[in-house]
Amino acid sequence: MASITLKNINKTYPNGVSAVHDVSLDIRDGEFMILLGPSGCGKSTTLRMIAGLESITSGDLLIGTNRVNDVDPAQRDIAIVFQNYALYPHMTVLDNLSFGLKLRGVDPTEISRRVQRTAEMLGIHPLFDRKPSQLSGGQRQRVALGRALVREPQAFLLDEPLSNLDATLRAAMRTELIKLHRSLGTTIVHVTHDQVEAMTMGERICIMKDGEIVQVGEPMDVYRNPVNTFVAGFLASPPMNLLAGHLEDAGDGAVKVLSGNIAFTIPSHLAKGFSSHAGKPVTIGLRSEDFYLSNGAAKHTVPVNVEAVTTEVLGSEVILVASTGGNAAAEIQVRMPRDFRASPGEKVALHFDLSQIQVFSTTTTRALPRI
Amino acid sequence: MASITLKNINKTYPNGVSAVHDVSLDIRDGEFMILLGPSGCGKSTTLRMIAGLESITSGDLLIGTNRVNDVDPAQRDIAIVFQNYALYPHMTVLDNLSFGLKLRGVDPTEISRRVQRTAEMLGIHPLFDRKPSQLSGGQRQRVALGRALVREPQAFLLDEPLSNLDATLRAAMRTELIKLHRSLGTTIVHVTHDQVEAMTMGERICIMKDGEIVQVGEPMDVYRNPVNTFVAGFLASPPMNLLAGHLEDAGDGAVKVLSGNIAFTIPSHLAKGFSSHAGKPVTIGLRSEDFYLSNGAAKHTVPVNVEAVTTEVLGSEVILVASTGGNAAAEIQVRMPRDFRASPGEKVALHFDLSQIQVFSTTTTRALPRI
Amino acid sequence: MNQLVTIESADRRFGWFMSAPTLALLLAVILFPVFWALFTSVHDYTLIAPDFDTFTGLQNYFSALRNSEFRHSLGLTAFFVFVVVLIEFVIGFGVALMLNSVNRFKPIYYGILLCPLLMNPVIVGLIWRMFLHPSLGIVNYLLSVVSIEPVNWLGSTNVAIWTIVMVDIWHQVSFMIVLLLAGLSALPKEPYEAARVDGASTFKAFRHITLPLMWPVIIVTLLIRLIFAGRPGDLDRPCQLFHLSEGVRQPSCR
Amino acid sequence: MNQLVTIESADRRFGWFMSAPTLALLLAVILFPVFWALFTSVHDYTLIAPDFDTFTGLQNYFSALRNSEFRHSLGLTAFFVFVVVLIEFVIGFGVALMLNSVNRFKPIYYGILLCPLLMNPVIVGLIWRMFLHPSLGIVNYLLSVVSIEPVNWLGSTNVAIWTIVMVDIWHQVSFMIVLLLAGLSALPKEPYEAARVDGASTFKAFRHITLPLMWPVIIVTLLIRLIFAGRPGDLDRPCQLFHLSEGVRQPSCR
Repeated sequence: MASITLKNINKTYPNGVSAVHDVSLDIRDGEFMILLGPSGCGKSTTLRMIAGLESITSGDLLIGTNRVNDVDPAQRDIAIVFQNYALYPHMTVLDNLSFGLKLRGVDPTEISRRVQRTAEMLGIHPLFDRKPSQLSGGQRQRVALGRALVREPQAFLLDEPLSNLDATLRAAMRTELIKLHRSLGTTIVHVTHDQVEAMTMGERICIMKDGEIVQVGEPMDVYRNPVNTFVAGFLASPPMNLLAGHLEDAGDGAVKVLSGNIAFTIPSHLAKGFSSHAGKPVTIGLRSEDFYLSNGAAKHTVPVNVEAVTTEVLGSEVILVASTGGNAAAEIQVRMPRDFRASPGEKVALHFDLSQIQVFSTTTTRALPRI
Repeated sequence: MASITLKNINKTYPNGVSAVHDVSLDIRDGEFMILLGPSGCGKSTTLRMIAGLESITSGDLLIGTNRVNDVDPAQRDIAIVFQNYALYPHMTVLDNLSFGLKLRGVDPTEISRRVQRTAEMLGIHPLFDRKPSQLSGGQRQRVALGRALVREPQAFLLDEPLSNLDATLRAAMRTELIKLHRSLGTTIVHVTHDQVEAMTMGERICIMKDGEIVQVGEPMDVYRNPVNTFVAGFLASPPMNLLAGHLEDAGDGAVKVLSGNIAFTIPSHLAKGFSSHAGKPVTIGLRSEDFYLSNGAAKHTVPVNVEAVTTEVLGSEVILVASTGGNAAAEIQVRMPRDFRASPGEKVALHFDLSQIQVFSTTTTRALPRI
Repeated sequence: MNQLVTIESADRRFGWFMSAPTLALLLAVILFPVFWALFTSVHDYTLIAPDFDTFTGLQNYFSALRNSEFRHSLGLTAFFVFVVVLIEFVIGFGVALMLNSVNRFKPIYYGILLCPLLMNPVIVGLIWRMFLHPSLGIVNYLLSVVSIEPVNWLGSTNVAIWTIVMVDIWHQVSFMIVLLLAGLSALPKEPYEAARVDGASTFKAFRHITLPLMWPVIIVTLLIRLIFAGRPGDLDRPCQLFHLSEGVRQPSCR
Repeated sequence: MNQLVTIESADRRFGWFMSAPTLALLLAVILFPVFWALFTSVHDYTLIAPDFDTFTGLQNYFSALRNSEFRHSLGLTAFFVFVVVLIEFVIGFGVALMLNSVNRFKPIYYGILLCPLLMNPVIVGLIWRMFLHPSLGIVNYLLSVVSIEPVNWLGSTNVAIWTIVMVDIWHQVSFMIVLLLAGLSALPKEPYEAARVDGASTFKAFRHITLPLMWPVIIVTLLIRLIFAGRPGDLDRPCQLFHLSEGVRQPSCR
């Protein structure tokens, strides 16, 4: 087990394309770190640089305390699970699992012991004689994971290993990976574009965009305090409602937020930081779950009157798509209890929990400091 | 616009494999019908038989009032959107859109008018000169949809058209398809394996398994009254918790449900139908959203004491994975409010809304009638 | 992007340095005779006096073109190549289209098609000489059955060229079929389903989908066949022709 | 399942009935001469008395094998085929592996490699006869520069066979390279990355991944080359040999 440290890592391809720009990240020993971002954000390239499959243009990569920029991937003692699993197509499951150990000259009885134990843990021992082409997606995924596990490396790198699985299997593997991490305690770096994976699996999330790190933090911290509109819009489904508006000084340190028909007065104890931005255009962020039907559900609720556009009945809950009206007519998505119904055009009186409001500068897209 | 009627449709391949078995379904004129099921359940084959791309082994297929079993796909006046879009790779977007109309000898000015209108509706008119290989997944999806729309057919068949899109785009297209259906009023048959699509988009859902129809009904009806454990487990995420247990007669028409540490007494007004099954093994179905932390949250709540195994913090809510203890130790997943936290091993006192309990016969897997 | 850069670039550079000398040597060995041929063709060069002080430009080409026998040969070759390749293409595409709709026994068809290609051209020549013998051959016998006058397949100069064309097609058409069939089976299946629902007939689907998608394969196939058919003495024609008929002598085998 | 059954089966049956007669005819035309050759080989058959009442079994084969000249020819052919294909395979695989790690200018390498294949075999024979001329050729001149005695490349029977092997390799090795290179570029890239992280050296990756995955391609390539190299008179050897040296006469071109 080891920590992984990235110091000002850059990756520029020979054709001049910069894939990763000045990335610095401290992954602690034993930590489950998520690299999250849309496709093309450089998260996979970062992982491949850690694995040694891509060269590092500049910066330092440390595994433990050793600089490994120029160390061969075989010597880094890390294992990687690829998105497409990258199993050896001509080898049986047993050979796939033991190949890495054979290459390292591990004693055959030790190989057999480790392979047996790992295969039993993952439930793939009945498949030993099969070729990868005879396995289902989930089984391949397990074999790929097993191949990484038998090596007992210092760190696991996972490159979207769940993205090719169907929803049920993905949810099950998610739980299994969390348990695995808990029992092994090995450092894991997990690349994904799925915010549910990021929120549930990671001890910390590192959100990337266009080759740069946007925000690093614990899942709930990132969820509650996104540094900019990109993070705010990325981290939930339905995403945070972002409305164009502007701030007005309401005196006494309080500010008034205006957007279409919406006009909230934020009291000074919530809005100390906002007041310095009064008079400027802002983007208001309202999470879909912070709306209530009764005004007593939370402190600081303010009324929001909307007009229903459509409702999506999910069974366990209802997503209300509603227009906030006014000139800056925008649609918001609101989570409602499962028995909520509204016909299109119906007026709905909602109450928003003002303590959860996010305000972003429209020019910089960055969150305004609350204090 | 037309209704589509399937009467005892069978599909058997020359090698003897039966893909679809005795399927009867009435799709009403203008209805948005979902065919839902796991892969290999025959839903796509059924759609392809409606389209005329697969022959029908036996049974009758009616579009409107005409039996079309032996009618060429071109003459059925339906349009299909394929999962992989099946765009013509060598044609521009414009040619892809107009090819079907040209083949039917539609007047060129009429073609140009319809293509223009459809493209504007879908926002693909700036892409007219591109080849499919130059488009993103979402753009291809729109072109495929556009190609179906310009034909103005009697019915649209959609073969998992959203499955290749990323989560954000999928959610957006979902809403768009619903709006489209509302404005066109055309019959739509939509094949999917995604229960969110099924719940939110369909006017009715037809759930298939192993080539047979399991249940047909409105989304909330199917959600609340699944006919068997398959439907119960399929229609939500996290799926309904299914626990092995048995029923005992509690006198006065009431029954007692026992499973590990769980012992609910269901009063007679909820359990009229259950009592006839007393003494037999059953599967108890508890939806993850029917658990509450306070006992006043719903009528008929009963206490359930569980031990937390892990929590998945999703931001907007928390999934508590907990063990019900006892001999039949089973894990259940419970939706909790977003500020709920529990450390592994912690005892949690939950309250279950007994009016939502589902009881299935273990032998037949079918739901016991409530009344 | 991940797919494109699979090997660390440092490694790639190292491998490149290692293999560059070998590759360079190889290319030199391969290219030298080719350039030599081009070089000598523009010089007054004989083995007895191999010096290049007399650059003659295109002189050698012109003198060849002035030779009426050469011109006649060239014309015959061009005619032969054009006719053979055209007929082979039409037959080959037709058969490939038919075979493409067959799903079972494909390996058997491939096997049968490859038979002539694998046959020794000497034997091909001999066999067809037997078949086409003016008085004793089976072909003239079959013609006589339907009351057609016997044809002097190999003796008459006018007929002989067509006979050679026919035998060459028999021997080589499979090559065209196999290449075109490979191209056809690689076409995506989905657009055809879309076209069916869009209302395209089989012919329109061929015209608007198969043909445009097959263009690259068609062009490559035609080029390859043109090059091979245009190489006098290559493949098997010279000896096959030689054995077919002493009447049509093959210049490169004289 | 959807992928397999793309055309309605009724349609397929109809298409099958339409094309079956044509296909049957085609296969008959292709196969008849092949079977005819086999048939005549087990009969006492001449064009003058073409009757088959004298079935001779393998008599013709035995009498050929009793002929010492034929046995010598057969032995030489077998030796030639084996040596040529083996050397071509080793060189070809090596070059293909090198070229496979090159990402840029691939079309240029392909083009260069195809040059000899496209060259007229008559010219190949003439050029190498020039190069290998005992006293005037460039090869012996280069050898004399490094003080090696001139070799009689084409005159001595012992040397001539190796000369022919060498020229054939020069002419045909590209074929092997191109086929093997196509096979190599079709290999999946991912297992190599996995193997690198698993700790495989370049050699071990070749031994445990490239070789096993390439087996099918290697076998097909060797078979094709063996068949073509084993067809006396095919491709270009006869005429090339003929033009290389009047000393080694080619039986099929006599």
